[in-house]
Amino acid sequence: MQFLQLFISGIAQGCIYGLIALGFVLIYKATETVSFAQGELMMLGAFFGLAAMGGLGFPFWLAVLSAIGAMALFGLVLEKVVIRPILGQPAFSIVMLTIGIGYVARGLVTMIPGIGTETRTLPVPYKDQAWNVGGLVLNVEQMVVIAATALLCALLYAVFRYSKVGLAMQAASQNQLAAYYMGIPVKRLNSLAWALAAGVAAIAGLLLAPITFVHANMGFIGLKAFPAAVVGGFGSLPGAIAGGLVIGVVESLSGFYLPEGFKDTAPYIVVLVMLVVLPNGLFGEKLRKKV
Amino acid sequence: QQQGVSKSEILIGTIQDLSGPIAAFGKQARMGMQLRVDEINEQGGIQGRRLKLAVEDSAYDPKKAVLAAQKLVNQDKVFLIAGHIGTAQNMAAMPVQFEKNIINFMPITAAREMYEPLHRLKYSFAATYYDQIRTALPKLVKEKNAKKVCTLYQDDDFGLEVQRGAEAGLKAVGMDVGEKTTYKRGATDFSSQVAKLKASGCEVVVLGTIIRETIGAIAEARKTGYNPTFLGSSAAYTDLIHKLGGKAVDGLYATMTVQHPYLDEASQPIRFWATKYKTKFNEDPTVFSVYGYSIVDQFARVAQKAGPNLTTDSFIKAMDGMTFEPDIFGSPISTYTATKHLGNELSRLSQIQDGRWKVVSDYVRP
Amino acid sequence: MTSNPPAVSDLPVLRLSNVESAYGPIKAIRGVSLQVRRGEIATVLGANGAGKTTILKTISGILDPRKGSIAFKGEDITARDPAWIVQEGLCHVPEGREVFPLLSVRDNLLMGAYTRRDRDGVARDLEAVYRYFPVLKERATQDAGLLSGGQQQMLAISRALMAAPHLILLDEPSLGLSPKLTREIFEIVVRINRERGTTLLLVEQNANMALATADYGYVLENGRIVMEDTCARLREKEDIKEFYLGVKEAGVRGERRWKKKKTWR
Amino acid sequence: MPTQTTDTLLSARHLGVRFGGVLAVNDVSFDVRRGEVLTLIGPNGAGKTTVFNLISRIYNPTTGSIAFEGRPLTRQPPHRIAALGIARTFQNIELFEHASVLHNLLVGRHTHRRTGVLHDMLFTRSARAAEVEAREKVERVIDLLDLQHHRDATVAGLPYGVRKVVELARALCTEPKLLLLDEPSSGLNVEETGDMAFWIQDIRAELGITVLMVEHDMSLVSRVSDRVVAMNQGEVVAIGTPAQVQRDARVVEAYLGPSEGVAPAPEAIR
Amino acid sequence: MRFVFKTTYEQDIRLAKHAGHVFWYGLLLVLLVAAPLLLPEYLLAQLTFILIYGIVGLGLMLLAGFTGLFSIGHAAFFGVGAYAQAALTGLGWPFPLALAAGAALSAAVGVVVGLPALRVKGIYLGIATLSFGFIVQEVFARWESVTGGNVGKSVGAVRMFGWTADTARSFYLVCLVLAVLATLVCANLLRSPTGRAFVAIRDSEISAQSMGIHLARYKTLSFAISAALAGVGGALYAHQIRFLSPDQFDIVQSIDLLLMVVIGGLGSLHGAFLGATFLIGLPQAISGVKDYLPEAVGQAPGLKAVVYGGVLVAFVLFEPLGLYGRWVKVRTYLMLFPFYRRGMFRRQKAFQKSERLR
Ligand SMILES: Nc1ncnc2c1ncn2[C@@H]1O[C@H](COP(=O)(O)OP(=O)(O)OP(=O)(O)O)[C@@H](O)[C@H]1O
Ligand SMILES: Nc1ncnc2c1ncn2[C@@H]1O[C@H](COP(=O)(O)OP(=O)(O)OP(=O)(O)O)[C@@H](O)[C@H]1O
Ligand SMILES: [Mg+2]
Ligand SMILES: [Mg+2]
Repeated sequence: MQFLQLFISGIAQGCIYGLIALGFVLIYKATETVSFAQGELMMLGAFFGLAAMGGLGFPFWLAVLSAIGAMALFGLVLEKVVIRPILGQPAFSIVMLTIGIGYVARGLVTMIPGIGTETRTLPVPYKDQAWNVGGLVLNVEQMVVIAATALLCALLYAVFRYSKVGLAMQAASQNQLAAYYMGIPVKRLNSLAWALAAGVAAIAGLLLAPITFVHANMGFIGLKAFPAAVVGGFGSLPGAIAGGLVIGVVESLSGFYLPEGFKDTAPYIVVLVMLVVLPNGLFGEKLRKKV
Repeated sequence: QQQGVSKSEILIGTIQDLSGPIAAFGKQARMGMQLRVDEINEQGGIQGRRLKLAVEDSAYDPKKAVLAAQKLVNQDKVFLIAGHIGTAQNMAAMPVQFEKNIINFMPITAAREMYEPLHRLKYSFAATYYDQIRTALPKLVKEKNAKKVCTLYQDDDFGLEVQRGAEAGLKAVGMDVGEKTTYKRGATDFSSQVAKLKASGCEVVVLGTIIRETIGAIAEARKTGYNPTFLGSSAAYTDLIHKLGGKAVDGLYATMTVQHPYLDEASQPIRFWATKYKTKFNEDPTVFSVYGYSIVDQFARVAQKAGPNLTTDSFIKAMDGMTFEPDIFGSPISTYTATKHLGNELSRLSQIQDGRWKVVSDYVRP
Repeated sequence: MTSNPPAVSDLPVLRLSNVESAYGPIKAIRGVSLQVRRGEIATVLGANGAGKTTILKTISGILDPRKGSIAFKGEDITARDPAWIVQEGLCHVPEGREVFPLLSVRDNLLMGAYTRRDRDGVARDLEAVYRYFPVLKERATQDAGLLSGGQQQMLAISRALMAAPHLILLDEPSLGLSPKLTREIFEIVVRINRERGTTLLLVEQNANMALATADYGYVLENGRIVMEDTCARLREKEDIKEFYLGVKEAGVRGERRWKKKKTWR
Repeated sequence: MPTQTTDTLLSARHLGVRFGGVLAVNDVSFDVRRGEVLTLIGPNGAGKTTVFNLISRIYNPTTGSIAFEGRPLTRQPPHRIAALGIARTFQNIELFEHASVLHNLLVGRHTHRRTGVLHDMLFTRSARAAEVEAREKVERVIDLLDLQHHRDATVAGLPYGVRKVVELARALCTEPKLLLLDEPSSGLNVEETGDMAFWIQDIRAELGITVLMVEHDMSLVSRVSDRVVAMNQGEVVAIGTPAQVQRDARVVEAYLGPSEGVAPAPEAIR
Repeated sequence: MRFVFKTTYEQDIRLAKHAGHVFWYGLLLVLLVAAPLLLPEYLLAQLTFILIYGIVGLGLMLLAGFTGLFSIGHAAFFGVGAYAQAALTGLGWPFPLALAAGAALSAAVGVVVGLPALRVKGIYLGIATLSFGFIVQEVFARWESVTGGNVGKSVGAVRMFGWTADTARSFYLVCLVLAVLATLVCANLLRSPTGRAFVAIRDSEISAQSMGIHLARYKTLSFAISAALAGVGGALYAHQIRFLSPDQFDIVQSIDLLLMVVIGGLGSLHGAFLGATFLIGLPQAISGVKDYLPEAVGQAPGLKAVVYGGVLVAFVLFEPLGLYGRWVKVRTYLMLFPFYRRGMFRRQKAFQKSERLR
């Protein structure tokens, strides 16, 4: 029973990691860069949701939709203003850029008087509810995260696997030059990818808000989602979820059964072990250059 | 020639976290200090000298704290540094100050290193987390008739102080800490910690937690149907706890040294003060505003007493032998002597009742 | 093959006037003017580093020219977005293959048809391409990055065919292909030109083949066009014979060889 | 043509490698004799490059073995191959893009380094001497291949043809016994191909380096090679002199195509 | 442009390529040696930090800029050096001995961290080093007998053979000597086969290997040298800051270090020191001007993060080659002066290519 309850908690927490990791993988698949700003986008999404509910008095669902919309728009603008100009530079430049964007986003939010340094809650309708199923406590907030994560993952998977646009995104990330030669609108797709990523981040932010609260530093949880994405295999969407679950469960179990200190390092130990045993993660493709 | 003191001005420095993880507190402390500085200047200053506050940002990073201290001490040439926030930050900055005979006045951290070992340039005002828990816990254990006490604390110097306080307090009544659990700063998931506490059947849980973690841990416990008595330190004594935590955190105890200045507080002077603060900064005051305010206030009183020839030595002379009577925020009497550089080691217990902090005990005498 | 030229209209599909391109401080082409008429196969000959690839890159918008202008079907396309230029009907088979290494061969081909909307047409062209290069059909599901060099070259050419463009720029299509396939490639080039009326601009080291296939030729040296004429006439010129077709007297060669030896000692 | 010795430098026996469903190389056996130029020909995808990759230990053979100077290669780690005396070029050019030509060639001297890291850090007298010597050797290769003009240029900006030569130069800098050239003339025009032919002959004659190459330009093949191995679909279909192989029906069928199989262009035969 | 007529190979090998180099670097060194006499104490302390971070930057530059391996866990090595120094000098070891031991220990840890680098690349390596950083930080917090755990640990002044560098000036000189030595070591490495092997690995692993470069050995070596330099920097840091706690060596520190070399200019040794100047100088510059800004901006929390991030974004957008790249352009402009042509440094369209296959 104890074990089961811990396991379920782990799954739920893992879905949170998986949800954030989805954002990483999405950007990676579409642009082959790693966005260190994903956590901050999530934070902004949560603040948008807060503004919509608190400031504009929208009902919950409308607030969610408008926050996602606003963030997608924000992603578009962000891409246009700072990422577009260096499109085509080595991926590492863009990684650095996202770190910079993260700093600026966090700093700017902190600068808003009366809001920036505060911690707030998002009044979701399902707050603080729990189901009791045969002695197990299922947290509604977490169940919503699980459902949303599964849905989102399936959706994104379909886009990348079957749609022409999804394929073209991957093509552009693998060889931008060739993509241009084929008439693939690389820039537009890039905008689309960032808009999508910002939208996904907004969803993550809104779903996480009841659990982590809304504050300028809430994006730091993204650091735990990196191991999740790596364990799953960085380019794989189902891998992101699987990796998240592994990390979540390991964390939960090691917190209970292992000595103090292991709970926080367990995910990182798992990553290191994983990289030694399966360097490409659970679902990552084995890549080899042919010469 | 004493640095930082001119004919017309006294320059004091402070180092706050203005862009790091506890920027919220740093900002409030700064505003509290500024409020008192402005008041003093309006009233004609200290011995005819205006007071000026130089603020540096440490971003809660010891390296930046050192650089900030170096700037304040060697470049801006402040008279002393007051209300510096953070334990590690203070530890890193103090050597820089002491080299130049600059006092570290009332840092905003309740660690024992702020006055121990005794140093002529170190002064601290607040009962340490260690003392708070050490004195409050036995009382609560007796009241609740608890058999088993556990701890959940943040895995850093702050959390450790709480944990050690709990150990010492329990030892005094012949008990041991039942289960020790920790988490890392910024953690959001407490399921395994709470599971552990629940499994061991603790009736009182001492929380070495700050804000979000306090709420997160209590909420997790309530959801899993585990309802022990929770006791936090003054770090958890902020209005954010009940604002964010809602119903779940009702019943939480916390030790505290100064009272939270609610805008609709029953006590008239506090209400007046809080309104003044809100008018000036357009933000609600918190205990950190009060800390900042009191620190500058106490500085001014000592400087006044030190007389027109203000130097580090004359300030220390005035300070060693100073007694501060209780102020409007209900702090206890605190005294300083040449061998006692901690104002007092007393704290009170508060409890969240109906979504707001209520003082539930007088100062607990150890 | 060239005995029966198709209906070449005098209207240029592509016209470069005085184009100058540079990589940083290095000027690669200086004032190149050329035109390709509708329905013809044009070719650019030149030594290594003469700037042939640079001309093609400038046309397809990969490189922005410093000076001059480029017009495609009467429209100015100078320094436009490369993707837009392709959508206008200009497709470029780049030097060095440039396949999408982690997509399957089939997906690579479909990406070639990205700009097209007619599903049936795409399916038909896919079959046609598979007929030209059966090995691509065999390997349809394999990652393109794992194909052999020559197979990747086939894929790169096929991908351009999938776009069904008005004008194809071919940069060294025979690179790394077996002699048999090299000839087949040129046959395909001619067929596409004759059957679909596609215009082609061809850059090729195998000058023999290029001059036999193309209608009109330009000779590029150090970034400048030094000669242009119909291919039939170019083939007769002494210089062309010596430097591009390899018909030369032994004496010149022998001398160089001796010089080489001396430097080595 | 210099006289050939018959002693075997490298021998491949029953080599086979499989990638998933693709049998890229299947039961391939051949010998490379010391001092000869041996050419692998075959249609695209025949497995020629894969044979090179097997020799340079980038792939592990599924079956069979390779011996170099009588020693089995299959147990050597990939980075030892160069030290044993085998250098190669790549079909798709693998240079150090962000370094100068000189720098690229100096890396080619790596197997001849005599100083350890500590000497390098302190740049001791011996490190300095080794460095001067390395540069002398490299300059000689630069002279041989006429690269003076590009000596300090960054590789990234060089035209395709020059890069091919730089790759050859880098391989020569390792002072190999066996040189593997993957399509040395692809991307070169007739004149440059001619130069390449002379270089290959020089390398063999003057430097005594054995050459194993893959090549599609039959005029070059006939001009420089002593023997030719023809492959198709991973298998060896013919071994012999260039003229013999070019007359082989299967080679004509699969590789040369009907019209050219009869005789190579006259000037290619010397 | 300056043309140097070369007559011997020696000229290619020398560190200073021409008389101008000798003059300018000589002048710089003279100024640095004279700095304790010229600068006020506060600026000297900053300069000391710059030298310390410069040493760490050199190491990271070697790893990231020249070998192409990105480490997001460098604070771990930095911390190992710092704690080793604290522990060993605490036991009474003389400074040079403790320093050497600390550097060796860091290098050993570097070798361990380098192990995953043999199998993984790119983002995977980044996450592996990041994970390692977290684990090492946890060790700092848990190994209380040596590190003092979360309570922290105090560090004394530099002491060796009866001499104590307990003033800011004397300690600055210690740092200067070590920084110069570290720079020379790195410059030497880069002009020798080892350095070339690093660059080869960065550009093409497969062909580096076929040139006889033992990938595993050189990657590990790069990690070890880089970690050792970080360890030396950490040791000096320990003396400079005099109080160590685990949270000084967290992910933020690691990212700061990485940003430092990027802003300085990846692939140049100058960049390490330019980046360090930037990292230390910027916060000071901000706090210098913030008092002149309107209250709502100047006193707002978060200002520093915004400026810091903004500058980083601006660098990536406008000067991807970092401070050193900018300096090269300025220098070229001056040297070419009236003949400088516009567009000479114009950024070309560039096209990203998958780095998964390398
Ligand atoms: N990326 C680059 N950076 C700098 N210079 C370049 C770059 N690409 C090409 N060049 C230079 O531009 C000139 C022309 O190159 P280009 O590739 O167009 O020649 P090419 O005629 O296609 O040669 P090849 O037959 O070898 O393909 C060459 O001198 C080359 O050095
Ligand atoms: N790593 C690999 N994974 C899967 N298939 C591979 C791999 N390497 C080679 N192949 C396959 O093996 C076959 C032989 O490839 P190889 O590169 O040896 O051909 P090649 O003879 O060099 O041809 P070309 O003349 O076109 O270069 C090809 O069909 C190729 O697709
Ligand atoms: Mg070209
Ligand atoms: Mg091949």
